[in-house]
Amino acid sequence: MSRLSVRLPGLDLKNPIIPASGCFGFGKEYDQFYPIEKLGAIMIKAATEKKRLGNKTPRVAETYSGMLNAIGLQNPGVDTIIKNELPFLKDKQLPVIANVAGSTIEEYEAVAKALNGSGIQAIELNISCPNVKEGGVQFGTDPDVAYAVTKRVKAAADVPVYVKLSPNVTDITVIAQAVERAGADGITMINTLTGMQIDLNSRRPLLANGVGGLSGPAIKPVAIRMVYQVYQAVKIPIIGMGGITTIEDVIEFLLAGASAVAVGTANFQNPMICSELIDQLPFALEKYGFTSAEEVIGKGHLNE
Amino acid sequence: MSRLSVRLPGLDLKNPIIPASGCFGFGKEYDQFYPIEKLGAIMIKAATEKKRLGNKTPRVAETYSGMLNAIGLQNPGVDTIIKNELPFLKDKQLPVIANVAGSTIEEYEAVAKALNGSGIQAIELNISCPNVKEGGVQFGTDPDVAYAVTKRVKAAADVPVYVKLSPNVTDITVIAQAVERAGADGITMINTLTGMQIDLNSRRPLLANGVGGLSGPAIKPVAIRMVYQVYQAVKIPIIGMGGITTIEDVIEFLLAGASAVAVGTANFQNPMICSELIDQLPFALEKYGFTSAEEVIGKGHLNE
Amino acid sequence: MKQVKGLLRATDLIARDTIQYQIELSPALLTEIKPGQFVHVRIDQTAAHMLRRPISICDIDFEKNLLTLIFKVVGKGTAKLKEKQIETMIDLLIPCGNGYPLDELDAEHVLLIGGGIGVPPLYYLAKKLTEQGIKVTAVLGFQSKADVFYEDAFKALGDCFITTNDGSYGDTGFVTDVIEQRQLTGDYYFSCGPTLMLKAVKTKMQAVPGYISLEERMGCGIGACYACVIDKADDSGNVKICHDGPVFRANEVIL
Amino acid sequence: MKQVKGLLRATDLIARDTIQYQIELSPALLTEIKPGQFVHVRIDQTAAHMLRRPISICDIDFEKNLLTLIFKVVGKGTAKLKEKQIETMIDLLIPCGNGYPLDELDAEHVLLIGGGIGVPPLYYLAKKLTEQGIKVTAVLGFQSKADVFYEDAFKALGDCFITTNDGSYGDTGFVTDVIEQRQLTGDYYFSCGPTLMLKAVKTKMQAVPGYISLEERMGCGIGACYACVIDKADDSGNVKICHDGPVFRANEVIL
Ligand SMILES: Cc1cc2nc3c(=O)[nH]c(=O)nc-3n(C[C@H](O)[C@H](O)[C@H](O)COP(=O)(O)OP(=O)(O)OC[C@H]3O[C@@H](n4cnc5c(N)ncnc54)[C@H](O)[C@@H]3O)c2cc1C
Ligand SMILES: Cc1cc2nc3c(=O)[nH]c(=O)nc-3n(C[C@H](O)[C@H](O)[C@H](O)COP(=O)(O)OP(=O)(O)OC[C@H]3O[C@@H](n4cnc5c(N)ncnc54)[C@H](O)[C@@H]3O)c2cc1C
Ligand SMILES: Cc1cc2nc3c(=O)[nH]c(=O)nc-3n(C[C@H](O)[C@H](O)[C@H](O)COP(=O)(O)O)c2cc1C
Ligand SMILES: Cc1cc2nc3c(=O)[nH]c(=O)nc-3n(C[C@H](O)[C@H](O)[C@H](O)COP(=O)(O)O)c2cc1C
Ligand code: FES
Ligand code: FES
Repeated sequence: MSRLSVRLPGLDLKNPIIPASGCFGFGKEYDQFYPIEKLGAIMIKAATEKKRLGNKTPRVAETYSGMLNAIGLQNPGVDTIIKNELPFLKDKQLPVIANVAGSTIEEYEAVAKALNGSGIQAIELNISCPNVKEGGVQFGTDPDVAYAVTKRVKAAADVPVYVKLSPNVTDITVIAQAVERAGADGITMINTLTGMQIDLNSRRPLLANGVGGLSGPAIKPVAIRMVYQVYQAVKIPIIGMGGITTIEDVIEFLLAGASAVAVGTANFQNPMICSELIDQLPFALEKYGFTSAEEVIGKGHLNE
Repeated sequence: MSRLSVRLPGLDLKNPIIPASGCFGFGKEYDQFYPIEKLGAIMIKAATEKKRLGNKTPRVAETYSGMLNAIGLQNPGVDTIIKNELPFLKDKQLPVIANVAGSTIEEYEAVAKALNGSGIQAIELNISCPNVKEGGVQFGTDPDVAYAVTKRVKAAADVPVYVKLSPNVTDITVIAQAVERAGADGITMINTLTGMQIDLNSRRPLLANGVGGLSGPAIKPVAIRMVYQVYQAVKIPIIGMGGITTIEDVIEFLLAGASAVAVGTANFQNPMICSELIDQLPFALEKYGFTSAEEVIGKGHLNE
Repeated sequence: MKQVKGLLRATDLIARDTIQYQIELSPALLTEIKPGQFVHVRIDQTAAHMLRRPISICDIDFEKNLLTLIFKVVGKGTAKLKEKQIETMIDLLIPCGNGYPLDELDAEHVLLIGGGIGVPPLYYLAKKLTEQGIKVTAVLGFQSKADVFYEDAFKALGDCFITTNDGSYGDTGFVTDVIEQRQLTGDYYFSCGPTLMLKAVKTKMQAVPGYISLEERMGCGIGACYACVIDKADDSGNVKICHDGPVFRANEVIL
Repeated sequence: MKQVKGLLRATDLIARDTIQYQIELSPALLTEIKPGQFVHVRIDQTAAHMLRRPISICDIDFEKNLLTLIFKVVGKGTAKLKEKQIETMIDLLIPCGNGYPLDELDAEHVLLIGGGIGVPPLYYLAKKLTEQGIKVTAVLGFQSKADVFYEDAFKALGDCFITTNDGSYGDTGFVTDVIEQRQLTGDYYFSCGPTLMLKAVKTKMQAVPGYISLEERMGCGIGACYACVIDKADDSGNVKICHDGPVFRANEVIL
């Protein structure tokens, strides 16, 4: 194993840097800026059973050190994604983590089944999208519902299942433990915090959807806190995200207990960010006294 | 009534700008910069029954567009506050909102009782402090407990009781409705989001307390969303806060449904901020087509 | 599409709250650019602003290798751009979007209809059209006299009618009023401006094939995030303004 | 205490990552300032940095009305301060804290013990002491030769011994080693530097009355937020470094 590589269920990653779902499409656009096969893996945009057109516009707004989005899970549907998008990523030999969304447990199950045999490496079960009227976040805020959907998808899927947690809960460890009990192979966290911006001229919420998901550096302290707590509460590995823009942020997430990290919003500001972080990682490891990425994981905890 | 004045239970405010609890001490320090009698009111630092020394240092850290704090409710105790701090504010004829904290329902009750006859205008019941090992936030995350402590303090107090809500909950409207049922006269929101920063050199949480409360512009979208939701869920008035730094932020909170606002972290960056906002408010009202502050309240909602 | 840093060679206030940037870029990059395309500008190197700002290509000077952008200060991001000093580096994604379909065009005379900050992209278009021997007539609407810019530049290329909402300069009223009163037309029209204006133009110019350039709040600016969609007229779904646009056939999308 | 904006007249790199600011302020304000006090500096006018940074008063030039600050670039805030160009305005809370008790001092010779960025406040103190006719001896510790600054300035006022951890300049080792080897002492000592150094100094200098200047992460900087406390030695609670300090009697607080 190389200094940068990390190993998680289903994912032998050459480095721990992954673009976050919804912020990197299906990779093609960013392949204009650097060869995306350089990435540890890719988390592709959420897939639903059928094509979805998403919410009305405006769908994004800028906030202090962050942004709000209410895309509403627009995607061409899982079958089209398998047909049109996965071959490109397969050619690149880039590990694919497919983000699975739905409005009902049945839809989640159907999407997971459709992905069987498609050549992806893992499923990221999105029970935390705040931007759709039904489904999404409600699955991620009730431990029993989170347990049920995880169990069903786990039974349906032929690859490891990572469950993506919502930060909009009173105690995230309860949800994490529920999905662990349901058989989740790992956890990805955090999805966006629910927020709102009101336009002073129109006197109405700026996003057509009203609320949206807050992401970016603004939420990093919340993400670090939650990864830290969940790391102590479960045994399955965590892929951490929320506001990463620098290599120090990456190290901070690993210290908190993440085994790999995802980078979302920062891609919009700097399309080269993931590539740059991969280049910087060896130097940062050295600077902070580590010999490998694996070694950093969880080292921010008092007993390690 | 003047253009800037707003009226809430127990609080006839000449303007809707209030420094937030814990960010303005008991007023004396800021009175060096401008005459604090200019303020709509003052929310003083949390009072507990006995003197508290708070957490170990470091107690604060900077984050992107925000900060973390884990002061841990340090204060000289309610009796000393009444004796040493309130006379100065009484001389200034500045309405006082006393922030009441505790580790047990009995302590909350005792502090509220101690404040009877002290000349304050309202109590802000702090059931949302994330920085103490017991008490604080746990009262603010369970609707039944929130109901119980509100009911007891309401019975004990001789002034209107505003309950300060924690944003670290799955559904803040449930807590808001519980405290309304318990007789709360108003709501103040939001307290800080729980967060963490890990120091890369020491490999430990930077704050001695581990977690701390995230405040500042970073959290504003979450605060606006919650004020907007609570405005639709309860009938009692809201004092809104979370990340205010500009006069546009003030208007945004009023549009979301706040009847007045509190300014916390921004005082550290700019000690003149509350004074400046008061000066700017008439111009901002005019710019956005309002004739009075009262008129703005809740105007961001679709049905108004 | 590339991410590049260009040297800010000049920044000038050319009308009320309206800044003109001239940015030096490599000639190879500049020759790739088509009128109607835009750049996605990073505000600064900190995490304060996580979103770039889309600004249209207004002109290219191939002798000095300068790209011209014109933007209006309307919010926090453009206010920061206004403060930039010459000789600083400006971080751009360039070129974004599709641009106007100049090659397929079979026209002798086209009408350019711009409103406010929708005017800049029409300028480089006008230049390219006249280079191809196509006659251009421009109708440019502004709020008020203080907002008017590039009148002489357009006049050097063809007819140009300015109108202001308050009548403080040129004609009075909307661009559609000018088109009506002056009975203007062309083989094609190209329009860029606020959505309300585009709607009015589309209705008014029904008989003429036209292209419109659209605005929407953007995330990535390169087609990856689905922030900037607009519904297609044929009910088959939506398209991305940053990637499939910003230029569309007027009847292709629902405004 | 006031909030003021001063004009940055000079910014110089005087040692590795070490910047010297000279800020023009009103004479009335400058005369109020006592050695040991500090300023609380705003990083910029945006919301990116919500906390100010505490920096000690290093010197005052009453002829040119200049305040000197010296800071080391250690994180995001000081990195931004480093980028500031001359002629920009620097937003300060000034003066913060209590300063050294010069009036009550009954001394003929004092020892100044500084480490790294703890050296700057000792300079203005040394100037004031020598003005009062008190002899000063300075022991200044730095990491390495590249970090040393103000040696000549201190030498102009009295004896000055430099030591570096790695021995690349002056003596080798910690300030306490120098004190030991050179058998230095005084009627009082004044010390400022990292907590570990202060602890060693306090132990070493037990026999001599001393004052130490402390650092802690700050919020308000004016005594309102309870961020910056330190426990009192007499078990009676804690005191605020920003307001009750940053200078304390060495035996007053628990390091
Ligand atoms: C393809 C395209 C080309 C454009 N060309 C020009 C041009 O040449 N000159 C010019 O002055 N303006 C142009 N605009 C509009 C320009 O992008 C906005 O005025 C600018 O983004 C406002 O940024 P701000 O930070 O000042 O405003 P803020 O309101 O503070 O911005 C907040 C967020 O909203 C977005 N936003 C706000 N208004 C608009 C808008 N009208 N369109 C898209 N996003 C918006 C911003 O990009 C940012 O993400 C163009 C827009 C698009 C989509
Ligand atoms: C009374 C006092 C006087 C000081 N005088 C000087 C001086 O003259 N020269 C000098 O170079 N430094 C001095 N310091 C230390 C200086 O304040 C810090 O180095 C500086 O705040 C670091 O800021 P940063 O943004 O670069 O670091 P970051 O680590 O990015 O800062 C993050 C936060 O931590 C705080 N912080 C980090 N390190 C320290 C520290 N050592 N002490 C207090 N807060 C810290 C910052 O203020 C900020 O709030 C003084 C500190 C105090 C308390
Ligand atoms: C525009 C946008 C679209 C997103 N779409 C998805 C999505 O489809 N599925 C998902 O699980 N998360 C989605 N997210 C959440 C991100 O994957 C990530 O969890 C979150 O943004 C926090 O990371 P960041 O701060 O680095 O952006 C989206 C985020 C943004 C900003
Ligand atoms: C240093 C600090 C101390 C605080 N202390 C208290 C407190 O004692 N009681 C309380 O109810 N809230 C306390 N708060 C929370 C603020 O009153 C406010 O709710 C929160 O900071 C959000 O507002 P802001 O973003 O404007 O700071 C404190 C906040 C800070 C930053
Ligand atoms: S802005 Fe991301 S798809 Fe257009
Ligand atoms: S920094 Fe606020 S009390 Fe010292």
